[in-house]
Amino acid sequence: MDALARAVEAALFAAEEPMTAEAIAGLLGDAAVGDVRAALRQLAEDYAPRGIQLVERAKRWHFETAPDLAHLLRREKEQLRRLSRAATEVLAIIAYHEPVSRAEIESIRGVQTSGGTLDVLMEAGWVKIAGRREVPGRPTIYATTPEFLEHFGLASRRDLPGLAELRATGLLDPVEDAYEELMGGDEADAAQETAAHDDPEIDEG
Amino acid sequence: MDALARAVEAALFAAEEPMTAEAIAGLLGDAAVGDVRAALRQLAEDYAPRGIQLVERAKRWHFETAPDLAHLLRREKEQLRRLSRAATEVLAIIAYHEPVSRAEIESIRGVQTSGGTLDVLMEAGWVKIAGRREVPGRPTIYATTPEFLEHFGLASRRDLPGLAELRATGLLDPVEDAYEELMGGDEADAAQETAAHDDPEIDEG
Amino acid sequence: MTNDGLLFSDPVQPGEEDWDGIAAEAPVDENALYLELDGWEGPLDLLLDLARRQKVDLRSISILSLVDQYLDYIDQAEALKLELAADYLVMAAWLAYLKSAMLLPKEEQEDPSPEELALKLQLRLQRLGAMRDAAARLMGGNRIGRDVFLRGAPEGLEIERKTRWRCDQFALIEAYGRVKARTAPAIHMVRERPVMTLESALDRVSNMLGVTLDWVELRDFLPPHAEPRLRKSALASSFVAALELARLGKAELQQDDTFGPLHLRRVPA
Repeated sequence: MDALARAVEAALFAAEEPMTAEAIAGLLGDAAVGDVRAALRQLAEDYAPRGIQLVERAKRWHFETAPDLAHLLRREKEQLRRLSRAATEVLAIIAYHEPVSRAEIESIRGVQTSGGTLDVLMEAGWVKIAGRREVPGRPTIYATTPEFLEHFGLASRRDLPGLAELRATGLLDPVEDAYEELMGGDEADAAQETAAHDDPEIDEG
Repeated sequence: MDALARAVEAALFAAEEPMTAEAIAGLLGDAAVGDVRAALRQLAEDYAPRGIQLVERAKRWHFETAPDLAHLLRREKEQLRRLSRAATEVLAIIAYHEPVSRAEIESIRGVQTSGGTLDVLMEAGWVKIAGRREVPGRPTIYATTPEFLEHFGLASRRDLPGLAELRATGLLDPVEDAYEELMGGDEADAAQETAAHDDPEIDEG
Repeated sequence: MTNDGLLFSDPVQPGEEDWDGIAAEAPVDENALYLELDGWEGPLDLLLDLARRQKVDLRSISILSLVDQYLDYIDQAEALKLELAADYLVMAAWLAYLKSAMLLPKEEQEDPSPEELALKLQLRLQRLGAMRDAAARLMGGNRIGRDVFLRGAPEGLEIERKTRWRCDQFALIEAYGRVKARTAPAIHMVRERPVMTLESALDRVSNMLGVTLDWVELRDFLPPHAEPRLRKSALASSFVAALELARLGKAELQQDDTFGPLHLRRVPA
């Protein structure tokens, strides 16, 4: 086993937080980021069959136990705080539509969202304020964080379950847009528009 | 890799404390202690060449990073920080008045000086303890170091500008002279006021 | 996909199992129904739930029967005297309007057409439904602390931070100047100004009192053409002189009202 892989392995094992390849290279001093990346990929492969896995989430790497062993390791004290239904829905809307304003969340849910719901998600570290939308009123917009991807076991936003399908069926487009498309009738055009509309969001992942 | 070894590996990874083979067997439910021990030995062997080691200490097992990598995981990071205003003042007083006790520094600054401030200056290597003053209480006295002169580009303490020079550069300008100007313009109608009303105003002049 | 198709295809009867299904779970128990109502995140959520009970794809639900189910539900809740949040009632009113509009002959329909409103409602339900499913799938992922676990006792990467302090010569000297300026004893220069001393005021006032027995206003004792600052000083001194003369029993003082003119006159010896 080569020296760099050993060092990368030890560093991630000892780390209290997930680390990017750059951070690992920085820690190890004179290591090239490209070499660190290669070592990470090799390690992830080495560990794949084991009880411990090396995973990448939002470009940050960490070790975790293999999901199929959950039943052996799950313990009473480790029960997660249950998210309310409102909070899970708001979280999903932010994840699939980000960046998104509170008004947009509310228009999808058809109900006012209490500030407390967003606070819970921000306190959990899964949602952050991502600036303001440059429209009248400059509403605050929200997006998910790397911790969100980590917690839910997603390598990137692209891995959100069903994202591609939701995009393809236009279910992430606002009602008004979807209505126009339906009325427009030209399905090919509509599909293209959807793609164009979605592009910037894809890149953010 | 066999299922028990995977489970043992994951359990020890997630554990917050080293575990005995018995404790691991207990956690994993129906595993025989002998099998767990065999798995532990096998795992320790697997990990031997890696950056992570599985070790037994006083019959309890845990993972740790390989000892030869310790130097990589403990690094010194130098951080450049600006000296606080208070610390700069204390340093200046020591430089101009050395050797000087803390009480003297405080009387010159006109405010209390926290011990932390002197610690910072000593940590920076610019100030040292220069003995004790032979007065009641034998207070510690402080002086600057050669590193101080070096850092501030001074050949000797005599290079510090004198009070006369400070005054010439305006660095010693006292409170504004605006007061005089305020007093200059006396309203004519003041005299028309009654004596009783004027009385307190007169005393202020 | 045509409008009509969307709206009126498969008009599923508000099937017994669908609607009565809920009611059957809590036929008379007000609390149970109330709790059920409480479980919805607003009227759109209730609508979505009702739509799902039609057991067809959301794209082919019958809006008309959905409206009926919703209105039935609200009626029942009202019959049980449950307090309904206003937004449920607003939705009920809007749906009742939508239903009546949909039942009108096409030529009498207003703009926006009921088909448009119904389609948009359906699109909203689809979007909410999609997010609800997405949330469920998201929660079903391998979550840290539930399905996968991080290292229980990481050694941590020790980074010994060593601080190197920064300060320059100017900052040092400026700081000393600041200290000196702050703590230097404040010296107040008082400019020389014309004053009338108490002694001269005493002389002046007693001399002037000597010439008359009438009340004289204090102001008339002041030097007539003095500059304002001397006048102010003279006023003060003369006032104190007047008090002194009164104390010695050589004059008496009178002031008719507060801040009014102060008069004095000689007390005959």
